[in-house]
Amino acid sequence: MADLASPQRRSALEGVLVPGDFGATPFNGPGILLSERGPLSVVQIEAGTEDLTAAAGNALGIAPSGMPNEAAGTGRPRILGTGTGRWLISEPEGRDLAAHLRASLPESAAVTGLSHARVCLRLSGRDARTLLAKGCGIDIHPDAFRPDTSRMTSLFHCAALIDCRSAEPVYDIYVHRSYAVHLFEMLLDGALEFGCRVA
Amino acid sequence: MIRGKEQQPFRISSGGEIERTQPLGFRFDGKNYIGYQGDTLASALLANGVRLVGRSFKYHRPRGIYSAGPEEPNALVHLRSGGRQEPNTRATQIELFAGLEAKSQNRWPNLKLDLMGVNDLASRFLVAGFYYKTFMGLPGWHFYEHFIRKAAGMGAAEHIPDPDSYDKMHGHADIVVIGAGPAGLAAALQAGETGARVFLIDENDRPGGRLRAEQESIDGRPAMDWANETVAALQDMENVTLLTRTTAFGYYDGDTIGAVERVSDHLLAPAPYKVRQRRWLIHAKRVLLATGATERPLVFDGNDRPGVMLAGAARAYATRFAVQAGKSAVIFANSDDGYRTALDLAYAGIDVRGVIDPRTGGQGELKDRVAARGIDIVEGAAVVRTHGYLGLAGVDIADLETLRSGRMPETRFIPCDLLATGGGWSPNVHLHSHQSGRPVFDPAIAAFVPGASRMNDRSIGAARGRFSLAECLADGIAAGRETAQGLGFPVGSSPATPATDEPATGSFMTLWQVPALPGRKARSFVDLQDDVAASDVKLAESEGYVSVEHLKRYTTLGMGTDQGKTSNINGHGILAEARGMDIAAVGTTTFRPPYTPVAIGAFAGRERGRHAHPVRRTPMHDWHLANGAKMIEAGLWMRPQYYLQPGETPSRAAMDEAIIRETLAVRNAAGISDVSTLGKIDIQGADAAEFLNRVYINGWKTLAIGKARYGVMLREDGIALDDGTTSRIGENHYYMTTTTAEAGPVMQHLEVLLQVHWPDLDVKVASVTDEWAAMAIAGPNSRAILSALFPNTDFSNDAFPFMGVRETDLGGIPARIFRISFSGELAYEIAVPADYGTAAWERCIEAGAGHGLLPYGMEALGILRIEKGHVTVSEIDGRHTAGDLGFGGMMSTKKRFVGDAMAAREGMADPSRPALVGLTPLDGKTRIRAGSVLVADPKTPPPVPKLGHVSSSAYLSPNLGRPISLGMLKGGRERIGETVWAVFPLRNEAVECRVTAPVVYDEEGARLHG
Amino acid sequence: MLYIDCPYCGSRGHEEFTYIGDATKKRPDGAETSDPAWFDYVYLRDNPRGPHLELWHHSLGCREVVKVLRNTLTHEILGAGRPGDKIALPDAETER
Amino acid sequence: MAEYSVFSLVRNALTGHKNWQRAWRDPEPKPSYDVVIVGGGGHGLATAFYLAKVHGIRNVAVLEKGWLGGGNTGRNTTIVRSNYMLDDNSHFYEKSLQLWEQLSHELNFNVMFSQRGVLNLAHSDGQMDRFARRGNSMRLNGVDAELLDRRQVMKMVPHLDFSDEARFPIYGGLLQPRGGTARHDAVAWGLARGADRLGVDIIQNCEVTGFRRSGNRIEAVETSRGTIGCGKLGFAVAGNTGHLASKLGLKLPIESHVLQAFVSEPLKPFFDHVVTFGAEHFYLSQSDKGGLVFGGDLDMYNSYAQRGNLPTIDHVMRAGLAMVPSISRLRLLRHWGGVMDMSMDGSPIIGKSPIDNLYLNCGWCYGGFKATPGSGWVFAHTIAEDEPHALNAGLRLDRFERGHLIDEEATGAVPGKH
Ligand SMILES: Cc1cc2nc3c(=O)[nH]c(=O)nc-3n(C[C@H](O)[C@H](O)[C@H](O)COP(=O)(O)OP(=O)(O)OC[C@H]3O[C@@H](n4cnc5c(N)ncnc54)[C@H](O)[C@@H]3O)c2cc1C
Ligand SMILES: NC(=O)c1ccc[n+]([C@@H]2O[C@H](COP(=O)([O-])OP(=O)(O)OC[C@H]3O[C@@H](n4cnc5c(N)ncnc54)[C@H](O)[C@@H]3O)[C@@H](O)[C@H]2O)c1
Ligand SMILES: Cc1cc2nc3c(=O)[nH]c(=O)nc-3n(C[C@H](O)[C@H](O)[C@H](O)COP(=O)(O)O)c2cc1C
Ligand SMILES: [Zn+2]
Repeated sequence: MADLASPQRRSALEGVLVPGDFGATPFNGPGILLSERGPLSVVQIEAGTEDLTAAAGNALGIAPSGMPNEAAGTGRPRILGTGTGRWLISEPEGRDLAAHLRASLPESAAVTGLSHARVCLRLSGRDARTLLAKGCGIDIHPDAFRPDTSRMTSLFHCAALIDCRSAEPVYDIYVHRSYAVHLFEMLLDGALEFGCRVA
Repeated sequence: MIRGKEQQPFRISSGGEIERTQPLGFRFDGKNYIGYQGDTLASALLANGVRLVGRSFKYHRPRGIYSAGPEEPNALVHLRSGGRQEPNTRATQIELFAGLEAKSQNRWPNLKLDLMGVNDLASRFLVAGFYYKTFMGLPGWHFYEHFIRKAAGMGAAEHIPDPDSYDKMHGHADIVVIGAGPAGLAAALQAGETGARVFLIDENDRPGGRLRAEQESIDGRPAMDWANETVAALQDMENVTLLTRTTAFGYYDGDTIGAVERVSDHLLAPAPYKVRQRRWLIHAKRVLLATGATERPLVFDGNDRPGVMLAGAARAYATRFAVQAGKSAVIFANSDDGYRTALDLAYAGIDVRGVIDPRTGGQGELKDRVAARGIDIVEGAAVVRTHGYLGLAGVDIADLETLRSGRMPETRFIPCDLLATGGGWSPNVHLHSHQSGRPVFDPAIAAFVPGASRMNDRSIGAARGRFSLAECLADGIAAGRETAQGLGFPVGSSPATPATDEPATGSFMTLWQVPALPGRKARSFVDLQDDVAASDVKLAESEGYVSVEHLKRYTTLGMGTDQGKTSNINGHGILAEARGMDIAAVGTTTFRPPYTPVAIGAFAGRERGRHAHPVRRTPMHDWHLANGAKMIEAGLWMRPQYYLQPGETPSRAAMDEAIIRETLAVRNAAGISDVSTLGKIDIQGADAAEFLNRVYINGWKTLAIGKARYGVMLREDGIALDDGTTSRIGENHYYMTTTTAEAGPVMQHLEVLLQVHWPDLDVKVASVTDEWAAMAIAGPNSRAILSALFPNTDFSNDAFPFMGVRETDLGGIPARIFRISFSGELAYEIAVPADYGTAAWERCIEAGAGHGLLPYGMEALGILRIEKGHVTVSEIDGRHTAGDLGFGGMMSTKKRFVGDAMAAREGMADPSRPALVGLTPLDGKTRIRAGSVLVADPKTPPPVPKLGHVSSSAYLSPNLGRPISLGMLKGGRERIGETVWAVFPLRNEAVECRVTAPVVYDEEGARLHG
Repeated sequence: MLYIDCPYCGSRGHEEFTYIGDATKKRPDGAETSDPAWFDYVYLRDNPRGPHLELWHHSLGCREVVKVLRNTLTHEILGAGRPGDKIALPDAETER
Repeated sequence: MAEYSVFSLVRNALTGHKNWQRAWRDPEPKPSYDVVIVGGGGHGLATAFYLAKVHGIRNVAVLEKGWLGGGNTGRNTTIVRSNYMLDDNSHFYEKSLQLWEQLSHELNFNVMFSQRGVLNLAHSDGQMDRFARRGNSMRLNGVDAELLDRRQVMKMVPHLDFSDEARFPIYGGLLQPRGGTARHDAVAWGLARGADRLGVDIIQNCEVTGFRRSGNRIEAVETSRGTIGCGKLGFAVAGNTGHLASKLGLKLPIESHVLQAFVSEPLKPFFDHVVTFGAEHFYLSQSDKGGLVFGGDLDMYNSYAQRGNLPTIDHVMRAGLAMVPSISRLRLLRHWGGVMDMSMDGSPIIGKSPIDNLYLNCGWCYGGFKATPGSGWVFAHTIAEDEPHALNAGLRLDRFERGHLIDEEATGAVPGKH
């Protein structure tokens, strides 16, 4: 039997996300940069009735925001509000995040590992907003969708969590794994007119 | 060498917005012409002296270019060819490009000699609604229809794929201004200056609106200078989005504007990676409708000949396009527009032979200017007849008063090739009306103007009947400021309205129709496209079709591609006269989107072809493809149907062989299948067991940690919703599986129950369908394979019994093992985090190599589960109760569960309801098709009483060596051992079958528990 | 597009939601299975022409159920909240 | 009144079309009628027609709040078929189809009933099985049905997407050759003229606004044109049933939803049959005028507004392109909506009500146009005889309470899904 020592995670986009420049070639370089972030640890925590904020803050070293749609943290970890009393925590794979949280949070909190359930695409470039506007009905104007806020919404008819990382703009898009290829293809197709660098 | 000028005999030598330095070659009906950049197809054809451009819908009458905008009823052409052919395209809105190709339509063999023109001779028979009164007898309408359909329709479409692509875009705005004429430009500038997010939308290639077509001035300079400066200022504002070549086609709920941007329609073909059109969906806080007004024609005998044209269009051709719409013109208008037109046309070098003004007195300043130029003015008169066939040759005019009195007036013939007519302007209230806004009649302009707003819209300028330039500018300025201010944007002091130098205009005279000359069968057209004449309106009225809506539907008034932009109001005016009513009481028909027709492709955007819907892939998708799987849709998912082995070529026989091979492998050795598509729900919380107890029909309070249980759920109406296993992972932690099809609905069902009905329960649910890759390893050798894969786990029956659950790891990969079985074999389901799915799967394959392990697809799975009488969506089909499906015994009587009350209704608990049974052919070999109906006697003539149906079928159970099926049979459980007929009259088949228990393989379940 | 003010996500187009239906229906938990209240709950509707209290599931957003007051004749959205929130239902019907 | 025929057409043409009579009278309402039917759509008019014609009850009024046929009769996609699986529906709709086959003749008004075939496409084996079951059930009920395989579908309608790009490949289809379309407005007008000729008063612009009750009876209806007494009262108001019933305190298993319809610019013959897509809600046919007429799914929320919304429009267009890719450059000319009386099992309700002399005809969902003559036929019978005809015995109101649902779509008490 083969060596079972360190199994490699296989991205949902393997063979589909191929680095390179695609589409138009504007003189000032591609308007869209698209890449996959990973491997990530992603965990959902959900409170019952009581407030988890403090406990989660202790466990993660950053206080999650109690405000809807707000994000906190630099990415190691990043905490995204996804519903009333519910957060999604993501960080580059390393420690067993779910176990850590399970151990640190009160028992009433539900901790669900979603590291493999989500694919995270990073979208940036000067035409990133326009590309999002093609497939997404929320207002992505920089005044309306600010850095360190996130949105759960529909992107090209896929449920997606869009995290605005910076005003440049840079977005992290979390999508359900089984839809990742479709979403990637739609984004790439929509990006061709701007020139798209896939990395 | 291009000698543009000589080839364009109607082109004026200077002026206009055209680029004379950019001649463009194009073809119309096979002939080559030259036009200029800035032309429309219509203006270029006129410049070349082409007047006949189409044939009408019903009578195939020769028709010419009638307007210069979206209201065009006549000049519809086939644009482009092959996959890009677009029938019914308005020549007035086609921007000319080099290489443009267009053909006239609705004629045979050609435009000049259209044999269908005989319809015109028969016109007295082909009046409104003639078809309702005949064609009733044999051989039936479908026969006659064949000919009617051929004659009807306008353009022809090809069944060739469209090579272009489309896009969609969302926009969000504080203020959307629709129309970039003077009112819209002024409004956008004011609003933009406050910092509000503004969209300014115009259907034309550039802003300006009517200013482009008129000889107006603003602040002492040509009005277009003001427009261009305003546009430049707007372009400098980051908060303003200017969309030209963009039609706002509809006003929808939530102040959402649907618009289509024609990105590449002015080009021969889209540039690489560019779309043809982009569909916008713009959410606005406020909408300013500066959509202008549409001129309407006058209705008189012969008003449809090529050469008769709207006065405003004739001005537009002269001013914007530097084209003479004719060499010698007569003008007929009921307002001062007639004089304005005379001046503009004369200025353009056209020989204006007379202005026919039905009014007597009441004219303004413009008349004097016309008189001063020596142009003949005839007051109190009307055009009563036109001459010419393929083009206008002249008009007869007569005294209106005499005509109205019914006496025969004296007529005067004036030769001309252009008759410019203006019957007043109708505000474009379309968008205002889309959300049930009701326009109201304004007698001063004899037109409907916007009524009370239903949405956050405000109409400005000509769109609300303010027709002077000064009013339009003032309206725009006020609206732009006030609207922005209303939204909380700071406004400065009010700017002065730019100065205009418009002459005072005279009064307007309502004239719906010029009476026919006594004794003449007048052909006075109201709707030029659909050939609805004034006489048709009167006929409809006399037959009782007196509502405007009946009039429309009986005569087809306003139902063409122009939606009656030029015709509705005249038709309604004539109806009002016929009914002796006020037109205000007659009302209008309903304005519906789209404002102008929109390509269907634009609504789909990129969601077409294989992207029409998302495809969901399991983690092992690529492995399946690389290993011979034939994939098949299962909802949005793709799943392996069966696997061909290396060297096998796809064929029916190879497929059958593969299915048998896979089925036998599971029964005799082992098989592995990808079950990742099953819905998976993580359930946590102190009340999780109570929750499961409420949603499943069976009890859940006693399930031990490390154990799974099969459960069935009902809908609230008592019908079975779904089945699956749920495992207890921890004290307050469960893992539920659902069927592939019901994963979404079940998840939502649970969420709604928890959030709405049982918020007091401490339960959290999360979908983990995507988190886990799942594979079933089934067959007598599965234990050996599992033991090899998980050397540290004891797979003995005692240690790991049926329905046992273990959390462990597969060489570093976290794994959950469930001893559950759909195939009825000794079987295990392994779930691993999805990114490890392929790795785990490959390890299984490797571990199974010595044990005869084969991957199996949906087909084999189907056979295996039918052998075991296991139900799927074919049985849990939304019509059956748990009792029907054989789960009656599972329904707990000790607790309440969703659906219990409704399942207790008389009709749902009736013992004679259909019940799940097995069916096997008496002869042991004839296949029983799924979809067969069960009857007592196949020879009964219809209507035949039905006993049930065959829900699932395997043409061959390789394990039993015969076909097997499942079915739902009335009173089925009492009929086991009896025979019934499975009939399939669609294929003339009838199979006598024996009713059996649903399980026909390993009835005792020895293999499962082995 | 109907814009529904999701208490968590904010204003969103209705295409992100799944319509659940009448929010005035109270599940007769505890009632006997033979109680006609069940039939009423599952099958009967006021179906008003005018203001209507209804539930929408934010399926492509936060997955929370939102209670919405909407006029069925004009499609105007008059209020939104959580399922447990009290949103007064005006009883006057809006006639055309 | 003069018969319509090719001869009358010629005669009138030669006399300048001056002598046509009104298609139906415009009477003032009488103080009372034996039977008052509320709703001047196809169902109300057909009921009045058959009451007069078959049952000899002629002192009948049809009250219409707007213009005849302005409800769903005037805004539907005109598909007529009887391809139902469940017996209660199957027999009823087949009777209706048989009445359609003679309707133009019976009314002396060409309703342009065009039996061009209705084809339902299947996109999976499971769907083929379900269609087979439906087709077999139809055959057993004496209704025409044919099961086509992929090749036969390709031959019949070559312009569907048979390419490898197709997201939903076509496996085959179920064809009802006798199905087709009819000219919707003509149905209302023809029935109105037919009923009028038998003495029925058709009263437009007469909205029923309330009721006068005495005990468990309704004595009169209050209308925008005064109070009108009624011996018996029938509702045939489709999408407005819930609204009207609420004035009587009646709660029904009905929700009103909006359904949209669409028409393209007119084209020369392009599509010769009625075809429905099987992967999503979408169906297409071409009107005799040349417009491609298509429809899709409900907008999915309760609505009394006769207009729909953009997401559904996108959805329908996308499905249309998936089915017939070559419509991409053709243009949508107009779209509108109608208000559907969605019942809780997707099947109609025709029969008696809890009120003694009130009869209900509702729950047509988006399939009641095809029912028009059949609905009138059995409703007239029910009203005249005070008991249901055998054909609507199963379509009674109490089936929900008793648990005898007739759920063709098998989606349960979620009206939006039917
Ligand atoms: C977009 C769309 C597509 C459809 N497609 C099809 C199809 O392809 N095939 C098919 O078979 N069916 C189809 N249908 C359904 C079909 O149109 C209807 O079921 C059928 O026309 C109903 O007829 P009706 O006479 O019962 O109702 P309607 O024609 O709606 O008539 C009811 C009448 O009652 C009047 N009314 C209401 N309230 C009052 C009152 N208080 N007083 C007086 N009058 C009142 C209304 O004004 C209306 O005229 C479709 C419907 C729509 C909207
Ligand atoms: N002589 C007269 O009696 C008379 C009558 C009417 C108008 N006018 C003149 O016309 C001008 C009217 O100014 P205005 O600004 O009100 O209107 P406008 O006609 O100048 O501008 C309206 C603009 O809106 C565009 N438009 C209309 N509907 C649209 C849609 N759905 N989507 C996108 N674009 C759309 C039109 O193409 C046009 O460019 C004034 O100069 C006025 O004097 C004169
Ligand atoms: C089968 C059918 C075909 C139609 N064809 C056309 C058409 O060719 N042109 C048109 O303008 N409208 C057409 N309509 C739509 C009507 O104009 C109208 O929108 C519809 O009957 C609803 O009425 P409303 O819009 O007045 O509410 C058609 C409607 C139906 C039902
Ligand atoms: Zn939300």
